[in-house]
This record gives sequence, C-alpha cells and structure tokens, in this order.
Amino acid sequence: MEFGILINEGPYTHQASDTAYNFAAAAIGKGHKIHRVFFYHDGVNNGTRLAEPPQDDRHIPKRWSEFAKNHNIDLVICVAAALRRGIKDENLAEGFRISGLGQLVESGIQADRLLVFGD
Amino acid sequence: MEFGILINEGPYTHQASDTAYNFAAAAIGKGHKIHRVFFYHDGVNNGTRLAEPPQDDRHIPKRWSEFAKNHNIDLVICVAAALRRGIKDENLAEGFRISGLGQLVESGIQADRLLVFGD
Amino acid sequence: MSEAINDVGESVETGESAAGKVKKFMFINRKSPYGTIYALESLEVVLISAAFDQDVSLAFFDDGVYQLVKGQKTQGIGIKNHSPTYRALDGYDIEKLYVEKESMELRGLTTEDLLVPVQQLSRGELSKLIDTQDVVLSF
Amino acid sequence: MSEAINDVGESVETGESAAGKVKKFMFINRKSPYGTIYALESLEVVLISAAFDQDVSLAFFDDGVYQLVKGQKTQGIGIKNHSPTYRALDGYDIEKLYVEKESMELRGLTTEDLLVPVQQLSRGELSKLIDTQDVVLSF
Amino acid sequence: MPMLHTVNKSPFYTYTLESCLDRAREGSAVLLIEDGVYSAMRGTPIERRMVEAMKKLAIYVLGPDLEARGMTYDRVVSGVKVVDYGGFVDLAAQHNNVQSWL
Amino acid sequence: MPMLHTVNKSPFYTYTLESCLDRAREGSAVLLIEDGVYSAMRGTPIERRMVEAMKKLAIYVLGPDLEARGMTYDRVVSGVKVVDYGGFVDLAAQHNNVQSWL
Repeated sequence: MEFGILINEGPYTHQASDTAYNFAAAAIGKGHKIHRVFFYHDGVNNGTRLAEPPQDDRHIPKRWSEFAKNHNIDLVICVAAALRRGIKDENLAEGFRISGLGQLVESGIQADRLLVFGD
Repeated sequence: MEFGILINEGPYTHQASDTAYNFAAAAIGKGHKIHRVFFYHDGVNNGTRLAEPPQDDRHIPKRWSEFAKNHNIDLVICVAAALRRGIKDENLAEGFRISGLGQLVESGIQADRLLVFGD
Repeated sequence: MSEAINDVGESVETGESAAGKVKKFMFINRKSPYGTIYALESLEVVLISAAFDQDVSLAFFDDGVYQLVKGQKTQGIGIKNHSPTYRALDGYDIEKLYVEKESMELRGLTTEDLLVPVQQLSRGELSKLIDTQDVVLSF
Repeated sequence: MSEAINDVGESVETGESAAGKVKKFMFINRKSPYGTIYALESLEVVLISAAFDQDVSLAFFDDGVYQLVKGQKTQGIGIKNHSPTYRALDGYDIEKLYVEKESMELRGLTTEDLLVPVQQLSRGELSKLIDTQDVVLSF
Repeated sequence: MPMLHTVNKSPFYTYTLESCLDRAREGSAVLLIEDGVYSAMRGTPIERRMVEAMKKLAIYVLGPDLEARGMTYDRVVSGVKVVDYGGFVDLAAQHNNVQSWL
Repeated sequence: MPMLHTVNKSPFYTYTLESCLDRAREGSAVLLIEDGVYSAMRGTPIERRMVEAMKKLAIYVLGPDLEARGMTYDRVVSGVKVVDYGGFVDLAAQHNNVQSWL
C-alpha cells in the first residue's frame, strides 16, 4: 500500500514530525511504500540544513534526509509556506525539495491513504 | 515603566508575535520602555532574515528589525533554541542578536513587568 | 492569497500526471481564524485543489465555524483579512461548504452571521458525509 | 540539558550586572511532556535561573503534573528522556517544587507516582503563592 | 493591584479559561486576547460563567481581536470592558504582575 | 472498514477527544497518540467516557507514547488495545480512511 504523509508542524516543538517519522519507518518496515512526505505550515522548518540540536538529542532534519536517501522518499516543502518562514534553497537540507501545494493534492490523489500529523 | 517581553512562538503560525508587537508598540507610544524582547522556543524563528511573506501581508521579522532600530530595542534570540531550529548568524535578521537564556532571566530581574506571549 | 493563485500554473502541470482519477477531498476546518494561521493556509490548499478537478468539500465545525463569520475587520491586529476569499471559492467551482448545526448553536451563531451561503447539516449528517470521503485533510 | 548547563558560564557574567536584586521567579508548568517541547525548554530556563541567585519556584498543575510522573521510557518514540533532570534540580539549590492537589486527583495520580519529592498544595494555596511572585513565566 | 491574567484560547477548544477562572483570586483581572475573545460573546453557555466570574474578578477583552473575528461590541457580555492595546499596556502597568495562561 | 480517527491531545487540555467521540460513527476506530494517550488511563473521569465509547467504537492507544509518559500498560482502561507503530500502520491500511483530529 502507498501512504502519503502531511506534516503540519516544525521539528522539536511538537511531536508531529517524530510521530510521522516513526509511522513512515514502520510502514517501510512492513513493505509499504511512502508516496511522498509533504511539509506544510511550520512543517517546512523540518527542512532546514542549519539545525544543530544537542548531541544527545535526535537530529530531526538529518533523520528525514537519511530516510529519504535510504528509501528513496520524496520530501517536499511547500514553497508558499517556506517563503513566509524563511526556508529557501540556501538553507535547505539534503533530500528535500521545494515545490507547490499541488504536490500535496497530487499525493492525496495518488496515495492509497493520506495521513496528517500536526498540532 | 520598563517592560520585558518573552515570545514563545514563531511568526505567522500563531498570533503571539503579532500581539507582542502591538503591545510593545502601544507601550512605547505611552512613553514606557521595552527592556528587551526575548525569543524562545519557536519564537527564535522570528529572527530569520530569509522570510519573504506575500506582499499583501505583514513582514514579521522586518517589522521587529525596524522596531528595534527606531526605538533602540534589544532583540535577543536564545542560542540553544536557535541551534535546535536552524537560526544562526548566517540567516539572522538585522537588529537581532543571539545570546543565552541568562538574558531572559536578567530581563525578569531588571524589567518592572515581564509579559509572556505564546500558544 | 496571491502566491496560492500564482502557484496554480505549476500545480496544474503536476495535476495532469494524476489525470483521470477523481477523488472526494474533504477539508476539515475546526480552528478559529487569526489566533493561528491554519484557516488561511487551509484555504490556500483548497484553491489549489480546484485546479485538479477533484470533488472538493469543506466542512466547518467546532471553532471552524468562526472562520465564516462576516464583518471581520483585521486592521487593528495588523493581520491580513483573508475572509473575502471564501466568497471567491464559488469562482473556482468550489461550492460544497458545510457547517455543522450543533457547532453553530453552541456559539450562538446562525447562518445569517456567515459571509457565504453554506449548507447547514446536523452532526450526524456531516459525520456521515465525512465517512464517504477518499481524502480527509485537517490543518 | 548539556547546552543549558554550558550556557551558565555566559549567563553568570550577565547575572552579575543584575547583582543585588533578588526576585521571586515562578515557573508555571501546565503542559504534558513530549507532545510539545515546552516542558524540556522550561527546565532549561530553570537551570539557568539558578545561576542568578534568584528565589526560584516551580508550580505544576493541570497537565503539568504529568511532567513529574516516574518511569518515563522514551526509547520507543525516539525522543530524549529529560525527566532525570528534575532530580538534578536539588543540586542547583532549586528545591521549591509544588504540585496542585486537585490536578493530581483529577488525573488519578498521587505523589507516589512522581519521580521527585514535591510539596502538594491545594488549588487555593498554590494560587495564593503565585500571587506573591515577582515574575511569572509560562511556556 | 493583584494579578492580571491573560487568556488567549477559545473556551470551546481548550479548558484554559476554566483553569484560569478557577484559580484567579478575588480582585484580580482577566484580559481575554486572541482566540480568548470568544469567551466574551453573549448567547453561549460561557456567558453564565462570565457573569459568575465578574462577581470577584474584573473581565476585559481586547477590542482589535474582537473586530478581527467579526465579533461586534454590542454582542459582548454586559460588564466585560473592551480595551485596545493601549488599555492592555495600562492594565499590565497597573497590576503587580501578569500571568499568561498559555 | 470505516474511518480510523487519531486523537493527539490530552482530554484535560482540549475538547478534541469529546469532539471526536461525539462524531465518530459506529464501527469506526479511534487511535490515541501523543498526548492523546492520557485518555486511555484508568482512574480518571475520562475512563467512563471510554467505556461508553467502546460500545460502538474500537479504541486503540499507541504503546510507545504511553511508555514515554510513564504510563504503564496495567493502568490502561480495560478493553483499550495497545499497539506499536507497526500496529498504527496496520490500522491505517485496514481502514478506508484516516481522520486526524488536530
């Protein structure tokens, strides 16, 4: 089965990005596919390459980058939400791309299920 | 009277930064002083110089920068919270500085009132 | 809303790759406006979805009904008033707007207080409608 | 907590400029842990405040009492367990921890369920205490 | 004057207003801001709670937040005072301390 | 199977659980995640609401979120099923759709 994932909140402040990651990893582990992870609202802040969390904490943007690389997952940051919040190519983490909201709608059409993680 | 202000949320997503700004502007208008505006949690995202909100919307980081310049206000971004979330000197907006949480405690000691704006 | 509308061009192209499939999209609105940005950004997704020729519905319940209250004047808080966009949805062929009767009543609101014509459904009717959707988006 | 502790050096210096004044600082904790980061980042401010020789108290009520529940095991969610830090507060001379009796009872909790010794106050006693503070910080 | 409490959440979404009113001490003031302004509207089950609360507390509501949400002043519960940002500043200055119910 | 509902808020902080339970249709499932897991604990006024809800709904709770919060499995309301992230995935796959109560 193919899952689409929407993340509405930024890293660390809310658990949304963590729960989405744990869900996605479990889905892959069970042989499902992740159609796309779409980052909207403050969710775009998951895509910063400048984050330097304490060494004893998880590195959320890096975790997504590695997940995308290992499992060939499409990580899409909403351009409009990102411009509002100061996420651009110059501070974008590896494995993320910036695109339009149409990518979210398309994920809703293509994926078998679209799950929303937020506040 | 001297007011200290703490902002816990980022720009746009929550109204906290807007309310804090309107409060601070009104305080200045009434002849009060703003001891410092301290940005913590997602509040650090108010300090990005990369934000490009739609032209018909307010530019929150720029509004703070101009406020600081016009009224000589100290805008402090918490370094630990900022590192977690990817705010650094390279994407810091004008008029903001990055420093430790001690600056918040000091504001609590020095200001006559410390007001908190958040979610 | 400007960037959302500009965005349509790019999105339509993507939409073509998904051509043929028509799904029932339901946008759930349970949050009041201005305190948070979800109402505004939700509306941006709704506008984009129109370009994909999907079967789009909007449900307003709990504090979401406050999004549609008329007479919003935002100059005082310095935030853009996005409520006129609800009136523009019609032009995008988005016509299925539902408010929940129970949520309206609890808040002392009637459809007279709203800025667009909407269909008022009972809680049971609206839940039933949501259950028939293919994609349910909450912000 | 590491960066918070490292941060103290820089902060102590600032603290000296504020030397002399001792204020009553109350940290209000009303939110549960892990769902949001407020509990953790609040604790970082508390640790820093210790370096300023202020009169520091922590109040836990509403869902804030959940912060102190013992036996937190966070490996499964992949988030660092910050609860041991509450036990370290003592070493920073932060000893005034108050939980509200009514909040505990509503949640079926007793002080036996908590990971640190705390003083349990009634709602009225705690509100009275908060009213005597100079600085009230909420996150 | 004692504490100024600020509440910024809708009374239909969170228990924050309840939590504040249950704990605010006699003679304190409560200022409703942001989504908290919905608590000040007539014709809801909250109205009775507000009337009850005004026996021991002064209740204020931030006008610009009301207007933004299309809530007209004539719908405000009788006895609740409408203030602007300047009034918010005055309240903060007049009270000994400010507690934000986040 | 019909809808899978997810609830991620504490029942003592927001009305989200109430809102979901009042609307979830017979035969649906509710999965409590993040701060929503507190709803699954025995010895609170919510317990009765849960027992009532289980007459028409299947209720699940995410184990890792329980453990993180120090909530032991023996304190979970009887009848509520504990699942891990894999179980969450299975529930999402087995139901026709997922509605997140944010």
